[in-house]
Amino acid sequence: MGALVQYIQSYLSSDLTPGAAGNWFWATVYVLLVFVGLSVAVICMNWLERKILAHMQVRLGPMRVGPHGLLQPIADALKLLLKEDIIPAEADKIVFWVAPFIVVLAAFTVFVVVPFGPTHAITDMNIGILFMLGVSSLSVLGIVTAGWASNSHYPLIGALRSSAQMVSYEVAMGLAVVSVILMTSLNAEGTGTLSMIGIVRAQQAQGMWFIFKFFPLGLIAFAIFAVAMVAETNRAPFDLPEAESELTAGFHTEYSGFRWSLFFLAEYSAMIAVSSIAVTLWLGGWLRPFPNLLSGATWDLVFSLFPGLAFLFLAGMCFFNVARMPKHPLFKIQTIGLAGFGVVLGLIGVILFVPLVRDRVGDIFWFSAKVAAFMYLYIWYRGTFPRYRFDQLMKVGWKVLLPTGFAVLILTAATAFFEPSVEQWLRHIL
Amino acid sequence: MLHISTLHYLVLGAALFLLGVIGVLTRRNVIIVLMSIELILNAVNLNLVAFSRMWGGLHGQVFAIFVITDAAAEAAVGLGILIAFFRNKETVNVDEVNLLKW
Amino acid sequence: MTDPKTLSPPSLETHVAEHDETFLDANELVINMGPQHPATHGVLRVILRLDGEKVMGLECVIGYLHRGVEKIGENRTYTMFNPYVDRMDYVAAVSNGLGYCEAVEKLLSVEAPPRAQYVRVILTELNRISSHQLWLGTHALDIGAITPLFYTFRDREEILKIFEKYCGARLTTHAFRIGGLQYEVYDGFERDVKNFVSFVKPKIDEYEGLLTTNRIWLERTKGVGVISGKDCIALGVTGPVLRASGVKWDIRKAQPYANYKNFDFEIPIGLNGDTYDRYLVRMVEMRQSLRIIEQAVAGIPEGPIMAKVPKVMKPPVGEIYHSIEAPKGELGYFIVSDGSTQPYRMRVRPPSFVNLQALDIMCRGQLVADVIAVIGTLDIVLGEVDR
Amino acid sequence: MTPVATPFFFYLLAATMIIGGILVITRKNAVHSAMALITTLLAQAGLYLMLYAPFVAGVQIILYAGGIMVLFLFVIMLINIERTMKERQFNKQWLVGIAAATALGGLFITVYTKGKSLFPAGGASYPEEQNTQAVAGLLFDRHTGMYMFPFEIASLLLLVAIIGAVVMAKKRI
Repeated sequence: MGALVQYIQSYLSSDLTPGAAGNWFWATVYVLLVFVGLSVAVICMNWLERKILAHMQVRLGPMRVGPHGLLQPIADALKLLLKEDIIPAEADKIVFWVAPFIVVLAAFTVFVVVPFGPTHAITDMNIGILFMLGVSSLSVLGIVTAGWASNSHYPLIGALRSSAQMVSYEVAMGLAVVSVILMTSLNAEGTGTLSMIGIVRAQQAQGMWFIFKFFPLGLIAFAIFAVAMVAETNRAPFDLPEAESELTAGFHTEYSGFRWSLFFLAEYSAMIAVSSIAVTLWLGGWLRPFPNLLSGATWDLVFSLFPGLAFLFLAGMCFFNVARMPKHPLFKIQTIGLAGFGVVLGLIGVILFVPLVRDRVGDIFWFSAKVAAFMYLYIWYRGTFPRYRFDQLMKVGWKVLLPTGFAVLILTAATAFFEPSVEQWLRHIL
Repeated sequence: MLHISTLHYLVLGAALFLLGVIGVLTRRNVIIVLMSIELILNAVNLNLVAFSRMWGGLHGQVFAIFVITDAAAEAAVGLGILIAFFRNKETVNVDEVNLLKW
Repeated sequence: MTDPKTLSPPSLETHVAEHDETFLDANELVINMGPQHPATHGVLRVILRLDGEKVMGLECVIGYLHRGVEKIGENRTYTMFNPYVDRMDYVAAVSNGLGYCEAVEKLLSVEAPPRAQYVRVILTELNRISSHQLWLGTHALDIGAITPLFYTFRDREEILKIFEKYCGARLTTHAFRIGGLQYEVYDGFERDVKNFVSFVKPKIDEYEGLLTTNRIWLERTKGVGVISGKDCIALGVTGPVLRASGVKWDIRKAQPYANYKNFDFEIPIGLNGDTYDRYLVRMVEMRQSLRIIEQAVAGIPEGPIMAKVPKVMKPPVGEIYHSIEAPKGELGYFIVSDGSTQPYRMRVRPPSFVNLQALDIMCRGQLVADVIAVIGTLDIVLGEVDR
Repeated sequence: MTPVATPFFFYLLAATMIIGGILVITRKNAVHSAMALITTLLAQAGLYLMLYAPFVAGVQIILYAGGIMVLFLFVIMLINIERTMKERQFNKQWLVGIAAATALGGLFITVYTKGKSLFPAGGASYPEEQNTQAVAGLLFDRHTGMYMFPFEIASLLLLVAIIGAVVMAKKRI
């Protein structure tokens, strides 16, 4: 037992990812952790989206299943799993069956290289960002085949729209990413990196998030990516493929039950995936705010208290709502449930204050918090914007984002090339 | 324990190459012929990368990247021709492409 | 009247020419939109001829909701038919009732007393606002903005509450009687209406804040579904659609009925006749309705609410056509009386039915997504189209 | 990142590729063929990773599987394949084709059995961490970049291909 603890401790204190260490046991553990964590995140996201959207739209959202509808996602998942799996008679059975799995696999495989912390990644690849973009682009295949296999007009049009959209926005996305890769090469050796961890380390070394680098170039590149990633995940206002007022439900019109839920899962994990790319590339990944400006042991301690405080805040919200619950016997179970949930959250919060844990989860917390901000934006967009028309969407992609992306890329390269000499020259004349 | 040598990759590449050749020579559907050409190109790529590993240089990999570029160009033009052909003859069978001028 | 420079929608021939130059000569696709489709506002079936996503032409198939309202009218006495008209345009039931009651009153040569007319104006204008709110919510939903729907429904609820308090029904109100009103207004009616006016004014700003300057909304609605004033007149299109095409025609001003000449209000008109102009026109109309309501509430006279009408109505032999400005356009009733208790012929000229004719001309050359927007902007109610 | 269980993964991926390749050339339905080809390409990307060529693997995934194959699927969906599926799948000279392929296979076998010794068992290992940078060096670097010119030619080729594809596919220019 003691040896086991020692083994775990020695592993935790190493600064390699399991992939880099070649440790297949820990790699498996990480894969499982990421898989479970992602599923939980999707479930939370489902609940939050319905709740936040409801509050934006002067509704209550789910309120019946569990206190404040907390168990609603679970009920939904059960319903979807138990539903009859309908395959249309004229559909291409094999392709129809395989398509959702392609989408899910593409969405989940991406997380192999997502760095939740300097050591909290399944592996760190030399081609990290290339791998992420490549694998996430594979989901197009699943969507196209799903639409085709359904053998029906609306899904086919939805699939064609969706794939055309994803392919075109990938170009703008790639350009924005390339400008970041250029920024990583601003070091002594002059070589950049594609590795996700390397990109965050470069931001640490250069002392600023790349969103502020070469202001406003980094910001524009980020803006291009932020638009393209919404289009890439087929979310509002670019949710044409599933525009229910036009195409019923787009490529997954004919899907139901479990297979439909796979598309759902894939959509949400793809949202998390592209948000993690944005966070890693522009917002400093796992780095806490002001890692260089507010450095030192005291600030480290202060910032490491945040995760625990966040959970305690959530627990406090739960207890606040327990107090607000109607004092009717019918609400007794709900009140107890909410209180129990609060206690669980509070316990997690307390555990997060333990120094050993505190030091290890800080980076995961900051990464997740940044991703969560993007998730909120996704919901906000959906509550605010009307939907683009297809030709307008293409126009935005090819005529606005692409030229801007090229301009930003060239300007970034020029700035990176000339900045040292200009600086020298300025120093010379001043 | 078995060791995977360069020869293993070469044999695999040869097998893929043969499959591609059979596809090109025997199928009627132009799309599948084009896909078979992709198979052939991939077999070549595999060989190139295997040689690159064998010699420890990167020239093979660079060549593989060039081949992939070629493949992209070839697929784009090939599919363009295919669409033009389909529009004129309403078929995608190679053995019906027997006119030099429409 | 009509601006000659207004864009006339391209003819079919030019589209055939454009069609030849499309990228991939796919077969022309014929798609059935509806009758079970979320964006056709009920049971409208639209047969679309598509080239890719471009609409080459379309045909509306209607009648899925046909109940023979006109025939029913010929088999009921004048009083008995009154509740039926509420079931045509069920989101503007009060207007339907007003038109019918006034038509029969004209036939009987009676006039509702002033107090009744004021209350009628208030309720009708409230109904216009609620109809426009419902239109705005569903139209925005069709274009993809889901939030305005909930905002408008929240505020429409206040109007429905007033209706419910007044006559007990929320949707099919049956608020008016031939010759006036059946019920005296309840205590606090004026206060409720005034409160509503001050409540809804900032709310309309709120809707406009979400949409009017929203880039995506502008792109989706500007230049979409253009129809010229000339075409509108040729097709008999009326209401906000006509006004948005630059024709200043509002029956409330042109042929004033029910006391409208006593109120001061503007008729908004658009310039381009596109979806965005129709949106703006309706938004202004809501504000103008509020103005009318304010004036009417301030000036409700005392007095009787019912004119003297016979118990058994036997209008003299003759015919009458009376039209009013319903929220969707000109709502007319043509009644032929043979002197008996039942009309010899009853014909309703519903605005939605006539406006729906313009769908084809508005959609040609546009994309499928625009068809949705245009159906939304025409503001049709299938109950009224099919009757 | 050292590959683990190399023989196992090699045989797994190799088998996937071969089966995928066979499916590509035998399926009636072009979409099934395309799916099989995608499987083959992805397995090959795995092999590239085992050959210490991560950059080529990434390019393979992003360009081949994500780009070219989507193009293929698009075209398959745009053209009507119902009729083609009902027709004869193999052309008249299929026998000759297989004979030629067999002859080629015989040639391969001869070469590989006779020249086995030419291919060393091991392989010079190359630091994977710097693979992308090294490839970039060969392509772009001022001093070691011997492939700069071919690279530009390739970009020209792509440009020509774009124009060619558009011209081909457009009905009337």
